[in-house]
Amino acid sequence: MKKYSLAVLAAGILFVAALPHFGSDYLVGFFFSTFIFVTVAYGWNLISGYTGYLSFGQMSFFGLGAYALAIAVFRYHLPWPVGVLAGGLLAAILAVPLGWLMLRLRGPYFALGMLGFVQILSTVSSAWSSFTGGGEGIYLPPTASLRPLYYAAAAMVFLGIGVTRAIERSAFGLRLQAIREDELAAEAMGVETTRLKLQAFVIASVFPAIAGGLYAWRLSYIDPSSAFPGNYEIQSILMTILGGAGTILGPLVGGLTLSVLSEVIWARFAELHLLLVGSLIILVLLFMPEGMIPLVRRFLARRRGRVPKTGMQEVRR
Amino acid sequence: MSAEPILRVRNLVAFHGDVQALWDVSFEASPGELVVLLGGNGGGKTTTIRAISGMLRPAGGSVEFKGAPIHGVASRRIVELGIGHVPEGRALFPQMSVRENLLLGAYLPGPHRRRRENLEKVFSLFPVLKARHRQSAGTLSGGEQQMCAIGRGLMSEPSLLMLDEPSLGLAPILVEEIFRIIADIRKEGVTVLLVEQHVEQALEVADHAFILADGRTVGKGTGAELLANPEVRKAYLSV
Amino acid sequence: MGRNVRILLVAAVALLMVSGSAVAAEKKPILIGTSVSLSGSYAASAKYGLEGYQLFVEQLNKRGGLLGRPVKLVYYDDRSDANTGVQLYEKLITADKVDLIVGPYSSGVTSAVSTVAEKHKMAMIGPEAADAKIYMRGYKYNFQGQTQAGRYMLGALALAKAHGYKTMAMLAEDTAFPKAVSEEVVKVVPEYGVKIVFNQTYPKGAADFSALLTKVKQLNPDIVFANSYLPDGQGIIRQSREQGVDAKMFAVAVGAAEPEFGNLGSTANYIFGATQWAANMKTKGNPEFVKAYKAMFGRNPDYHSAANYGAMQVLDAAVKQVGSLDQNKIAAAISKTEMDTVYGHFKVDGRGVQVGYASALLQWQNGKQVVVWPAAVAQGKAILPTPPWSQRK
Amino acid sequence: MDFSIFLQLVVNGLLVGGVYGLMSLGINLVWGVMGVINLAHGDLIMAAGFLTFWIFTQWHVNPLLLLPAGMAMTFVVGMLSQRFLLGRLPQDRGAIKSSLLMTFGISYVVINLAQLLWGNEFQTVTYLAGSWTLGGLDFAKARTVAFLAAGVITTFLWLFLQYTNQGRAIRAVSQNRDGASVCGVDNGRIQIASFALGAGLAGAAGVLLVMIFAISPSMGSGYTIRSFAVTVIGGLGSFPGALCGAMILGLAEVFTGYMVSAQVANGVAFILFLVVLLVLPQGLSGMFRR
Repeated sequence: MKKYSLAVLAAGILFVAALPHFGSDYLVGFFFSTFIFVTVAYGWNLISGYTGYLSFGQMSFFGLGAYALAIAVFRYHLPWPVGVLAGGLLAAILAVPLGWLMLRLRGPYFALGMLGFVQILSTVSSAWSSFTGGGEGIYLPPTASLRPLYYAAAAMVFLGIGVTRAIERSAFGLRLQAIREDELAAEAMGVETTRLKLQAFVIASVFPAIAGGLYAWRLSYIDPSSAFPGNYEIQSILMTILGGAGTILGPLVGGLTLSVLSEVIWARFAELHLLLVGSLIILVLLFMPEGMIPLVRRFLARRRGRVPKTGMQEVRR
Repeated sequence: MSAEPILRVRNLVAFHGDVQALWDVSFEASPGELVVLLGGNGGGKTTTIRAISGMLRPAGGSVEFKGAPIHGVASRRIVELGIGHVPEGRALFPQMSVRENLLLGAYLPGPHRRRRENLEKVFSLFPVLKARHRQSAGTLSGGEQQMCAIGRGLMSEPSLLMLDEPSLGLAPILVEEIFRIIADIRKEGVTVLLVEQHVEQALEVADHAFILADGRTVGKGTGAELLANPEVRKAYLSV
Repeated sequence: MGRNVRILLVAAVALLMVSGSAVAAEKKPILIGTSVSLSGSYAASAKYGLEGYQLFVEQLNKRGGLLGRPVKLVYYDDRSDANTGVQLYEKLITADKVDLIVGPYSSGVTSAVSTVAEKHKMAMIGPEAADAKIYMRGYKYNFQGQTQAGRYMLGALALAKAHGYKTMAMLAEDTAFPKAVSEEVVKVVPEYGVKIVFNQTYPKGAADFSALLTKVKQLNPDIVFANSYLPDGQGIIRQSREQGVDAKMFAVAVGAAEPEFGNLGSTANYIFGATQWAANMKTKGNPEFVKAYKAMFGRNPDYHSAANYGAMQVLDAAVKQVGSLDQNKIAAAISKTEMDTVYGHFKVDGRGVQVGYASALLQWQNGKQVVVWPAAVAQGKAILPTPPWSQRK
Repeated sequence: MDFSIFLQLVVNGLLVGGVYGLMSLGINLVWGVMGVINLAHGDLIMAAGFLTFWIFTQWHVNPLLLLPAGMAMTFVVGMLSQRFLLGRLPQDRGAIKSSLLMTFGISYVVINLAQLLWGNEFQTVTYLAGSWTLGGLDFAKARTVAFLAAGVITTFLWLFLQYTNQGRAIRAVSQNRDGASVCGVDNGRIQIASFALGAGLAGAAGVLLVMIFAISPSMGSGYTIRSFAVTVIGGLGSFPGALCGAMILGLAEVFTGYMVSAQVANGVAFILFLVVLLVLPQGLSGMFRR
């Protein structure tokens, strides 16, 4: 089993590394966009999939990362990787007080509180025009080559898988899942919920921030509506639940599936894009609320004639 | 038992999610009787009552009311048939006035038509509720809340009233009051199914009682018989 | 059991989505690629632009195509989203291997995809990007095919000067194009003897302008400029009436040129609007263009149709001049092209900024748009001052 | 600030606040009864607005007469959504999450259908132009009429919930589901009715909104959040609280727009709502209840 997954990992790395050498720029661009979504999805998976706090506000970090990159490059003439990392760092720093405030809210209050925060950041970026360029935005020099961006995004995906895997197997991860299952009970059992939630929140903020920086550099133009794209939020959430929220590979599997579907939808059913995405959300929630990964896992277990392992996510139905 | 039983529960089985709560519960009540369900925590008393009132779907066994099967029937229909239920913890509507709480007891069309007379009846049974009918139920004292819950149960004109721990958390003097009220309700000809922690008082007034343990009926008898049974005294009366 | 059926159902929907994707590759024709905002906030205007492209391609093929080959327009929906536009141009150039490209709709999307064109060294005329800043970044393959934003309100300013109006309040949507219009107005007003007493922006999508207009009313300016699109332009004029803002002259940068502005009914009268093109303007080949457009699409073209058609005319001329699909030569040819299109006189400067196309001014009079400036194309005279709202029906 | 300007801003703020109040009632009701935030609320507002626009431009019907049509359309959408989609979700600990996502999916479908039916443009019904002047203050005609209509609908809703058997049952389910069950109230049916009623109220708000502002298919989420903000500011389940919250939001938007900038005014709903959420989790009504 272990050898098998190592082989898959090696093949994955090889494919990702080799792609720019045999694939067209378009294909590289497609995978770059997919990886950006998947990176955001990994952040969401940590706070919402594992910890159970449904966030509609990961785009606030995404936008922060995008603006950090744009301002670092445009105003301070820093190299773009510095701008991207600065965005990640800023997000982590902002996430501490923000999480401290927000994580006291539960259920829909937290979800919509985070959504409101995105709007506030978007308002700030449009009102503070002397620094952010306001609604007019910031024009950046064009990206010479997509490859470094592509590799950076791919690295974020691997980092997402690695971090998620490390967390799931740690005591930290178990406690997060305990919070998800029943926060009061976890607290009663002596789990320091406030600190743990905050840690998860901070880690989860770095992923969208870095994705936002890479995205802004690729776009070479940033304004409030492109820095805080609401549909990216939904795409990444849908990817995670499609693949399986609270699983290691869920965001990746869901992300690849949905990206391929979307690509086809754009090309062939332009006018029906939202309808199809919306219907897909509804169908997934009704018929496979756990996502693809647990389904596949159960299917494999059944074929081997084993009773499925009763993990956390299988109980939660 | 003399008459045909009004309620007959046979080999009832029920689950809470994946956890089996009832394995084999059987008992019956004749018209006009006061029947008590006894048993420790987790014995399945509340689950049994919820299964009868349609809030929980039984997985097996049967429930008959006035000779007709009612297991798996929706709770709305159960209330229509004449089974009232005063749930554990009272389940009042805290932000509504006492009067509104009572009127909701007469929600179904039949009782709704006679809601004024029924309201008068309940007010005569519980004068304190009449005095406080404008007050919101959440601001009542514990005893008053229990009276309000019982009053609401009576508003649906039940022929069988199930009371789940009506004296829970009440001062001894109020417990007396509750038992006096239960006696009054019986006088009206209503069959009463009672789940009670105050075993001694309950057995004193009970016609029949059944003992539940781990989701099974493990004993039965008249109130007096059980009161005299040394094992029962040891297990439930701590004497 | 039930679960398997459900999985099958989901899978079936997925397959349905995929099944349409088989794309037949055709080798022969010259492919011209573009992205169009078929959905999203720009969809309505962008559709007119697309039809302008389509009409030209149709006519070109009837004339025997380009360089002796038929021409085919390849386009995808960018959903009014800049990032999607970038991906689609990447796809057009590298996957579909189009031979030529033309610009998308809006300054925002054009700005983003201009970098793709530049990277792949593909000449691109952007007929729907009025923001000249896009072309001031030292690009060599991008050319502005739309009147630059700075010129939109010159006609209104000329009229204001002629009537001796002194004070102005200006509102603008906080996005690239309207702000560019405002900046230019601020720069040139001294020449017209006008002082700006109020100059504020509002965010994209704003609907309630009553607070801003209360402030404007207090300042009692002679002129109100709304550097706005259709919905916000309508909102500002309508709410000016509701709040009793009695300026002597109201002008809207874009919105008043749209026929739908007339939905305001009598409130639309006396309002001025910048317009880049009108069906009855005496530009070269305009009547034939309007006639052919109506025949093909069953509706009147708007200025987006004409601008995109004009871009195709320039591209066609450049390719014919070069005699091949060599992008370097085509870019060089476009930069030197000076020609009369249906949209007006096309000419770009060394950076690619449009310096030929100019703006005209219309006024709503009795529910109709009347071009009132410049004199060369005017259909009627401007009526000024605007009567106070309280005296109007 | 001039006093007459101050009064004018108050009038403007309150007139908008009336429509916000109507918008928020639907969110408040559905949330109270089911614990679900209907993220498609704003899109239903939008859809009813478009229906009104469409009928108005086709047949020049007085938009106020279209209130029943707008409400009926969204009522049916709401009923079907609850009956066949939301009502089928598993009722477990993840229920809040899946219902939020489900309403989001519905929202996308509604937006896309509106785009297909009515196009992508911004549209508005120009029904009443100009304003009435009273004591030196301008009362924009369309806004005043919308405000009054919102007031009438709100009053009817309040009477229904307060004094009818069904209205009481809805409130009962929102306060204690077990309690409602033992009274013979069918929780499932009440949930369908409440969701449909909430959607119907969104429809009413949409008919009134399109009379005063331009709307487009993609603008619904802004109104969902505004409605939610009003509900949070006023306090969940509190009728006077909701109306109070709506007026506060209307006034805050107008005054920030006047004194700061339109950009900040556009974000003031979120700022207010976050501040209230963090400082006064029960909303204004919670402050008075203590």
